Amino acid sequence: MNSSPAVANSHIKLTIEGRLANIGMVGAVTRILSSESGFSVMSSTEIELAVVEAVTNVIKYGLLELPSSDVELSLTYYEQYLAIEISDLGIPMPSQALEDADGSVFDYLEHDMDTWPTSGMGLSLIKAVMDRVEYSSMNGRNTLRLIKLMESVDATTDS
Amino acid sequence: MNSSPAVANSHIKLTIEGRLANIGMVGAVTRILSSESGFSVMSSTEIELAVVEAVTNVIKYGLLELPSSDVELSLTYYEQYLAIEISDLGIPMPSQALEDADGSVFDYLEHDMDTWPTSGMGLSLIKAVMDRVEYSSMNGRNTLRLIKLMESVDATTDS
Amino acid sequence: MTLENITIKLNVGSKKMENMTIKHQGAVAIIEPQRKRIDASFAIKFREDVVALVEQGQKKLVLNMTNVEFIDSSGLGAVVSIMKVIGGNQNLTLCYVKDSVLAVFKLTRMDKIFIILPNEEEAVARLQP
Amino acid sequence: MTLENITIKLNVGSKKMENMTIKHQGAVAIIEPQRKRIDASFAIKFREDVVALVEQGQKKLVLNMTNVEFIDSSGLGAVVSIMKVIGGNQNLTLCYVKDSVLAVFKLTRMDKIFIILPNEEEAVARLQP
Ligand SMILES: Nc1ncnc2c1ncn2[C@@H]1O[C@H](COP(=O)(O)OP(=O)(O)O)[C@@H](O)[C@H]1O
Ligand SMILES: Nc1ncnc2c1ncn2[C@@H]1O[C@H](COP(=O)(O)OP(=O)(O)O)[C@@H](O)[C@H]1O
Repeated sequence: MNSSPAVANSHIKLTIEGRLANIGMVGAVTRILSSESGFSVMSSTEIELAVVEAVTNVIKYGLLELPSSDVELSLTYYEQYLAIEISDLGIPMPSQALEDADGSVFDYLEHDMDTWPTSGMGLSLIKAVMDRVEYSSMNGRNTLRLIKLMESVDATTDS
Repeated sequence: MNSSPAVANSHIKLTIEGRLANIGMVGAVTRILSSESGFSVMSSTEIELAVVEAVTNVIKYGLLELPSSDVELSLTYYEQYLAIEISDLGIPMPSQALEDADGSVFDYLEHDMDTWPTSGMGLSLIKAVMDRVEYSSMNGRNTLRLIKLMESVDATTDS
Repeated sequence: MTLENITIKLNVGSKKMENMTIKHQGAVAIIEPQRKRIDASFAIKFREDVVALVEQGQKKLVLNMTNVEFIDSSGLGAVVSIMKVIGGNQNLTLCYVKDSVLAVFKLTRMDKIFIILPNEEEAVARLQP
Repeated sequence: MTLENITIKLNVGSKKMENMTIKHQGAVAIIEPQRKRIDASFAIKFREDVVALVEQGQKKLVLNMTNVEFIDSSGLGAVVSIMKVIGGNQNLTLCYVKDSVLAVFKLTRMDKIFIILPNEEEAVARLQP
């Protein structure tokens, strides 16, 4: 563990209308910023995946009745990690949904076609690729907070 | 000229703190979105250049006394053009600055080193690479509006 | 009719909206999605188009993923659906799967189910008797 | 001292903050900016570092632009300043200039002033007597 406080290098906020057609933009922006900020190609893809899954859920479920409402994405690149917040004013995620997504959807039987999943993978994927996933809903605003650590963090000692 | 109204494909709004360190992000995002939206590599570079010049000016001049104020960038990709708005709540650009930037800064003498410009090129570059440049300042909000036409626009007839 | 026209208008825009190309080689159809991204904005249409082909009698498929740079869980769900409809991995192979796409197959263990081959020739050959 | 420490902290972060590398070949110094972008956040520092080198007596320079993917008017202004300090294009050449960077030289007609060569060998050779 490094005891020095993280240094904020840059922060960017993106706002899109909650339409599935806008997802590609969000993904492309997230990937390019992550890779320019020092994440590997593979980590950048994982970050892109998590953000796309999260924004898709907001559009598909949270904004179902509010098709033109906005989704806000905030990316803050610290020295040792990236903090992402995806927030909206739609219907909150059911309280147990995040906990339920425990990766068991991937415990299907390879030889039994009937057990292969075709949906219900999004939240489990987010949890698989992110180092921390938290959800909160306050005053009508829902926020999913994702943390991804930098690969190259080494436990340096302060001099 | 095509008489059909432009179809908005996607719109994204970016907000950054007005610090020079954030310029790289803005440039990278602008380039990737432009190229994903169908602009050529060269046009995407030109769009990136114009946005970087404009945001730099806001930070260097407009937000000089307000170093932590935000810069908003809005990108709207229509079928036949891209509309960019860069807006801030800082000091407005002097009214004649945009008009003064008539490209004459590039009329230096190749053989006379003393005439080579080392600054004052930003606004002229924006005008050189964009198809339309407009500036307005209202209720404390300054907005630079840039238009770049899609290369592949052909004058189709409505059927 | 009006809706049809609007669709066409969007399609002639700057974005390449063509969804996929289909080639035939013997009993095998080679499908090449013409999108960089298979996400929730495309997954349903993609699955429907391919499933329609299978239901028309196409029994062996290669998915040539050369253009696809990103897939999410809805895209993967579409591919799994197609696999189910066509009856398993003796009838469907994939090729030119980029690392960023393969990563999602691995995260979901789907790399154990799908037969992923380096190129189209091998992907087609694997399906021929 | 405190400021120094803060700078070092930033430098050991994930971002490669090393600004440029310098190699020597005879009387020629080859400078390679280690940044993808030469914009207003880097232009002044870049100019100062190179001008310091010239003022220390370095009379011939190659700018190897292999890492640079983007330059804006402040970056270009820095390069022009360096050219002025070193006394013109018989003492400074550029190489590995990417199209995106060359575009800005062309827009400002600076491609007429700078000698831009395809590779480092030719850029060095041009400066040797
Ligand atoms: N933002 C959200 N708002 C409301 N419900 C949500 C949200 N995100 C997820 N859910 C619920 O959680 C379930 C699991 O989501 P996910 O793992 O992404 O899989 P899928 O979307 O394929 O069902 C969804 O079916 C939905 O009921
Ligand atoms: N956003 C702005 N706010 C205030 N002044 C501005 C702004 N943008 C440009 N200017 C003025 O216009 C001048 C020309 O700008 P520009 O062409 O970008 O060149 P440079 O910034 O190198 O001087 C600047 O020197 C400045 O005085």
